Amino acid sequence: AKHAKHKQTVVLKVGAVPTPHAEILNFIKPELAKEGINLQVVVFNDYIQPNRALASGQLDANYFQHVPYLEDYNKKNGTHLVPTVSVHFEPLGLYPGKSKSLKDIPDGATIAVPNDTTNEARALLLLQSIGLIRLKQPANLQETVHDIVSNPHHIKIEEIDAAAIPRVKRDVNFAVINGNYAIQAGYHIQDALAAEKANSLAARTFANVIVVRQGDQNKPAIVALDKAITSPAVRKFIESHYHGSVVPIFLRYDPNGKIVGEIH
Amino acid sequence: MMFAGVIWSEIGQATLETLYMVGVSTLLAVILGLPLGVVLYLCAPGSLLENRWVYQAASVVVNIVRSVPFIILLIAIIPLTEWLVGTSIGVNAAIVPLVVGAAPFYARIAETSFREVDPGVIEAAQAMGASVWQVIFRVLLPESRPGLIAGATITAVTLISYSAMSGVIGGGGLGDLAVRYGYERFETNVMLITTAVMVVLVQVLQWLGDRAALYFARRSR
Amino acid sequence: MMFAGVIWSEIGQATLETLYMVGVSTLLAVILGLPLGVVLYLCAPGSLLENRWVYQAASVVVNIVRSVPFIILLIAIIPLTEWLVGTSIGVNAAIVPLVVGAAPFYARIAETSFREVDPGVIEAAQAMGASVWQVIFRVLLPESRPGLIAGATITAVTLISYSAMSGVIGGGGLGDLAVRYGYERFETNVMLITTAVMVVLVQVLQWLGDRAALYFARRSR
Amino acid sequence: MISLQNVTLTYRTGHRLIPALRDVSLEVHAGEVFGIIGYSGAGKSTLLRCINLLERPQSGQVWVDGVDLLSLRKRELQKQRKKIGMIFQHFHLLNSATVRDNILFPLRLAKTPVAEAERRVAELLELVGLTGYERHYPSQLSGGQKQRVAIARALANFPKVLLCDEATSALDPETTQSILDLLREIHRQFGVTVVMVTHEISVVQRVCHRVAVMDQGRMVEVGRVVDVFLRPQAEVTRRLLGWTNAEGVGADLPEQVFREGTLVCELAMAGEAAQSPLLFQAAREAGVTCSILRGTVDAIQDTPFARMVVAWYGDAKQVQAAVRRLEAHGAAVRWLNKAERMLAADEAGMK
Amino acid sequence: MISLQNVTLTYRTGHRLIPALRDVSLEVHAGEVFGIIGYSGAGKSTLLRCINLLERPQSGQVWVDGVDLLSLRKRELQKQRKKIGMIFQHFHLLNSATVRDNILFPLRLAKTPVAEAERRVAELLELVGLTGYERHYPSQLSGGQKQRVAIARALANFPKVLLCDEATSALDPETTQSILDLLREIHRQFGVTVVMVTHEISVVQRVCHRVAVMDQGRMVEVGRVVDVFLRPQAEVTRRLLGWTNAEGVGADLPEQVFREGTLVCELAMAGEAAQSPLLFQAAREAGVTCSILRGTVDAIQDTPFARMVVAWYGDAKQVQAAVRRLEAHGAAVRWLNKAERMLAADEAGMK
Ligand SMILES: Nc1ncnc2c1ncn2[C@@H]1O[C@H](COP(=O)(O)OP(=O)(O)OP(=O)(O)O)[C@@H](O)[C@H]1O
Ligand SMILES: Nc1ncnc2c1ncn2[C@@H]1O[C@H](COP(=O)(O)OP(=O)(O)OP(=O)(O)O)[C@@H](O)[C@H]1O
Ligand SMILES: [Mg+2]
Ligand SMILES: [Mg+2]
Repeated sequence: AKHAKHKQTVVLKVGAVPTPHAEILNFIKPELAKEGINLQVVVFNDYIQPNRALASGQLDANYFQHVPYLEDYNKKNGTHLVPTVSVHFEPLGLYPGKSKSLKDIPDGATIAVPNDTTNEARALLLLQSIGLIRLKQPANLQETVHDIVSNPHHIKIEEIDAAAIPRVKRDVNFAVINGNYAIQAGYHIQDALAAEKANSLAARTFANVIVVRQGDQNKPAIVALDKAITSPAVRKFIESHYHGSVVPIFLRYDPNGKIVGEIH
Repeated sequence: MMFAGVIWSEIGQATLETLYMVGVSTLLAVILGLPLGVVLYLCAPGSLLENRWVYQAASVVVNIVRSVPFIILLIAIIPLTEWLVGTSIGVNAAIVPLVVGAAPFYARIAETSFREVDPGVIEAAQAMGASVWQVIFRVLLPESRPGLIAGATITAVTLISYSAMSGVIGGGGLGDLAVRYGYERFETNVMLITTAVMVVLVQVLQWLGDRAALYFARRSR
Repeated sequence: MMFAGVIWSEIGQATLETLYMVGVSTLLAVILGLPLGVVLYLCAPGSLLENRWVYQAASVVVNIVRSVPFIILLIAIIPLTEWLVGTSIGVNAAIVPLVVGAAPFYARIAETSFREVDPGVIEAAQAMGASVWQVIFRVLLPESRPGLIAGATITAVTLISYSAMSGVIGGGGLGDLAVRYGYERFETNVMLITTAVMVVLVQVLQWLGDRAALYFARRSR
Repeated sequence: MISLQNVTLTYRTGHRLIPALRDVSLEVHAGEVFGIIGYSGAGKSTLLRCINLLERPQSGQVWVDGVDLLSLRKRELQKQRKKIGMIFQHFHLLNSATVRDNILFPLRLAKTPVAEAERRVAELLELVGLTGYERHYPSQLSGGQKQRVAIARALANFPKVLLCDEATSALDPETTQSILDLLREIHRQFGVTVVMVTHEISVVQRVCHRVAVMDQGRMVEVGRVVDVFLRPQAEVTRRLLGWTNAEGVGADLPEQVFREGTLVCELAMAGEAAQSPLLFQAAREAGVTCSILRGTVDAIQDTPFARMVVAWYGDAKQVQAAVRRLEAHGAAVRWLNKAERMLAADEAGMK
Repeated sequence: MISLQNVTLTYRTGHRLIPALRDVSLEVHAGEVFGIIGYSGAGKSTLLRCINLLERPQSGQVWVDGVDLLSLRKRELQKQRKKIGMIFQHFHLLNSATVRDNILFPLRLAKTPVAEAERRVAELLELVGLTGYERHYPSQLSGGQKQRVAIARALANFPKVLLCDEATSALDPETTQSILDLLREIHRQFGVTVVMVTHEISVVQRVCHRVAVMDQGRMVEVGRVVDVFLRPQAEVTRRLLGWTNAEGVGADLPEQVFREGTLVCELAMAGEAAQSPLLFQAAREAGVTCSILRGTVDAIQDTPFARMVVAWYGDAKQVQAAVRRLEAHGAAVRWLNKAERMLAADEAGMK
């Protein structure tokens, strides 16, 4: 009753995976609190549940995925989740393992790639971009090892859990590692033999977005969230904190998932 | 070390969550698994209520649940979870798949314990005109108590490590913390601390279970 | 359905991988777990070789391994895995953590079975001058055979569902296939097929285990 | 009360068939104490277990208290079984329950009111001499104490039929006696029908009205105890009862008794003849002397009963006369060793 | 051979202390067959289990074959135990092993060559009458068959010491006899020392040289069987042996015997006196008649031994004379009921 004169506090539940998403959300918590929004970060360890929970109304928004993944999810589950803004992009990198350089790649070399759908496809696209293999449908984000049409070095692809790759790196010739796992394992994007470029098409395609239920885009709390998470302070936080393994990229989307502009 | 303060409180929180999850789900797993174990024992070929069909049915259900990877089970029973606890995320939602996964496991352990009960004693009860229910409650359960308690301990310990996977649906708990910090963030010290707490929990649990089993075994030998 | 052909061959491959992984790791888990179970039984308070320290040490080791979430165990013992099988990825590498995880589990189950052996029979062997080794090999193991077999079945079934997690380090197998296609790619039919195959595997395993346990139990009752 | 008709039961042990009961028929009257004796492995326990259908015979009929047990449905069988107490050869106590709870078990099954059940337990413990052992577990009891708990448990519900399988085998003579007194007392008070398997001949003598002898799954002899013990028909019965077999060996008798050409016979007498000094009177009158090598004078129920091995010293013909006199008084006589042939030769010589 | 000195053992059952052995000392000579009798719960099994240290006494010493067992280290104790065979009250067979494998067990422990072990098993099966049951499991045997397997197992290794706990309790008289013969045979051939706990008095009579009587954890009487049975010192012994207690009740005797004022006594005689018709001669010479109400004539080892309850008819003084004559021949006499007082009154009247 004492605080009755204050603006009513609104609870905003946002689902996220731990790194860097939850950390970035926690960073803007004080900012939103000033606007009377109590941001609750629900941490998931998984890429399916945050969407389920959002679609069923147990979350107000989530932040863990990129648009191609979201579209795939919507299509397969008949849901209507839409992106609002993008926040960051985590470039995949190709790191040396047993072999130190791409020049003397041995015949039948093993390369570890993440074993989840999109990361695997991205990894394969990265390998294609440096000319190691050729894929059936280069733009398809569901490519698997079965879609390799040309493999001159007889490369053996090992599908490993993304977080485990840094740990098994020394048992393979090369390893494709997600940005967040690379930095946590103590590698720098600068050590990578190849990486997705920060201003590339990949970056725009795989930027991680805030997702809400269709129709919620203009709710005041969501608008405030979007604004806070694309602020210059966040850009600085990301750049200083993640040393290039996480790159800020602030884009605005329409309900169809089309990019409608950049936020400065 | 900078966020050590945060982590300690998180560990406290996670410990409570684990205790809650494991406690409740062990209890429920035992409550559901015990009757299932009794059915498996009684309907097995050559047993009291020999019944091919019931035994096969129970056995198949138990085997289906037990053979499905836990993460798939977690997803597959989400409708059930939502119907039971009203949500598919959080600690309470995590309990449902833990129970569903552990109950058949406990049922098998209970079945094994029942098989060790001296058939002569069961026969003596039958000779006194005990009904099947009376045989169950007055002979089978009391006589296999040490085994059932040891089995519950095994189940609880298994659940502690299983509960790590409940992070998938935001269940939290120590295991989740260990996976998130230790596995995904490479924060070895957090992993060590959480694991240590889990080991202590397991140790205490095992100690209690051993004491209880021994208590009953001593008397009955 | 377009790539049905691919998938079927993949399922065949995965089935073989699962059989191999589970077969080898059950065997090794039993081979390692049995002596550990014997130690737990013999050194327990009030038992043949009562020894507080050995018992506590064995118990703590078992509890540590059992309380650590499997995925963390998988990572934590990578150095061991590399030392043993020369690599940390693939089917063979997956067997190591499966064994390390399952052996203590089996040890507890074996311990429980040993406790059910009639102490009178052990006493009779002692009265005949049997050494501790002879008591173990000639009394304890044969007398608890039905329980040990049932326990091995429980362990193998648990390993089938555990082996799903071996996908983390490229272990492959049915569980991994189910998780990757079924869970992550929403290919429900693939998930159903792989799960069905797993259920059939478990069913066959359980049937064999039951038969063996019953065979020995019948004789010894 | 109990009627078994043409009961057959064969165990299968994988590599062998074991006919434990072959076409056994048996009538036990209401209020009777019925003994079953026979060699180890003869099928006694199996027969007893058929009476309450713990073992279902492969053919034949089982009637108890006018009910055809084999035709009953499970629930009805349970009801019938509540009237049948059983003492098992291996006790089969609940290991996880105290002495008190073991005895309470059948009372709880019968839903006896708590206060009454407690009273009954105290009473039974008193009867079997285990007051003070209420809170012991079976593992903390001696062999005989376990058996007494089993006896108390079987008696708890005032059964109409009591099946005893070697119920006193682990007990010392005095405790056995007190248990038998107890059985007789119960029998008198409640008219319970008792079937007891035992290998202690003296137990049969003391409490049984009739006795059956089993051999290799068959019932070879049934009759009143006095009759069977006085004039056993089957060779098995004779061997089970006696100190002597047909050759007089195994009788533990000093060998010189036979070597010297002494006449040795086995005598069995019932009633007055057993106690009175008939034997010595007969000997005196015939002018011979005799010596009791082995023997017992006891009672079958309340009838005095004597069995002895007697060596005679004197002229063969006079010995014959003395023995005839005994036979006239109802004694059963069996010559041992070569005595029969010697006597026959003697008679032949006379002709 | 076996020497127990001041052995004390108390069980603790949580709420109670049970002194199973109180300061028990015992000497068993080499080659002796030694019996232990006593009431159920007296501590007989516990005592036996102390001899091979299955139960370690809380104080006292245990010597077997010149070795102080309590001082031995584990391995040495195991070696000593191989020389000690034991037959348990509850058999304790390996449930998972066949009859054959159960008997092979001690032979394997002793590393007996296979061929010899097989021969020995066949021999033992023959001895206990279980040929053909090699491949049966214990669950497929009758009670007596199990006991016989346990006996065969204990004998397999030609033990120097054999401990038997109610080794024949589940056996019919003939099988018991054949087992006892077997024991005696083994005893003669190999000079084995046997300690047997039993509640069958006749078993003690037939095979034991000496006997000890236990009561409530104490050893109340030890001596040669003839001596103890002829002149029992302790009240417990008398009750264990007899058909009669001090009052003559529980003797199962017809009550009118006492009411009529008949003089009744218990007589025990050993040696020639037991078999010869001494009793009747004495009666005849004193001019009274007598009747044997209960009695046995048997042998302790090879010494004839008789115990009987006799009723006398005739003048009290003449009865006294007859009895004195018997006493002169070594008979132990105990007057029952009021007979003693009556006789005393009679004598007082005479003075
Ligand atoms: N479960 C079983 N399986 C196979 N054979 C059995 C089984 N139970 C008993 N038998 C056999 O049946 C026969 C009769 O057994 P039963 O127990 O009736 O004998 P018993 O007369 O009670 O002997 P005892 O006096 O030794 O107890 C025996 O030869 C025994 O080996
Ligand atoms: N493990 C135990 N714990 C507690 N008390 C025990 C234990 N074993 C035996 N006793 C008690 O010790 C006493 C002696 O037991 P023991 O077995 O030596 O008797 P026993 O003379 O062999 O009797 P029985 O003739 O009935 O076999 C009994 O009163 C019994 O209750
Ligand atoms: Mg029997
Ligand atoms: Mg005893």
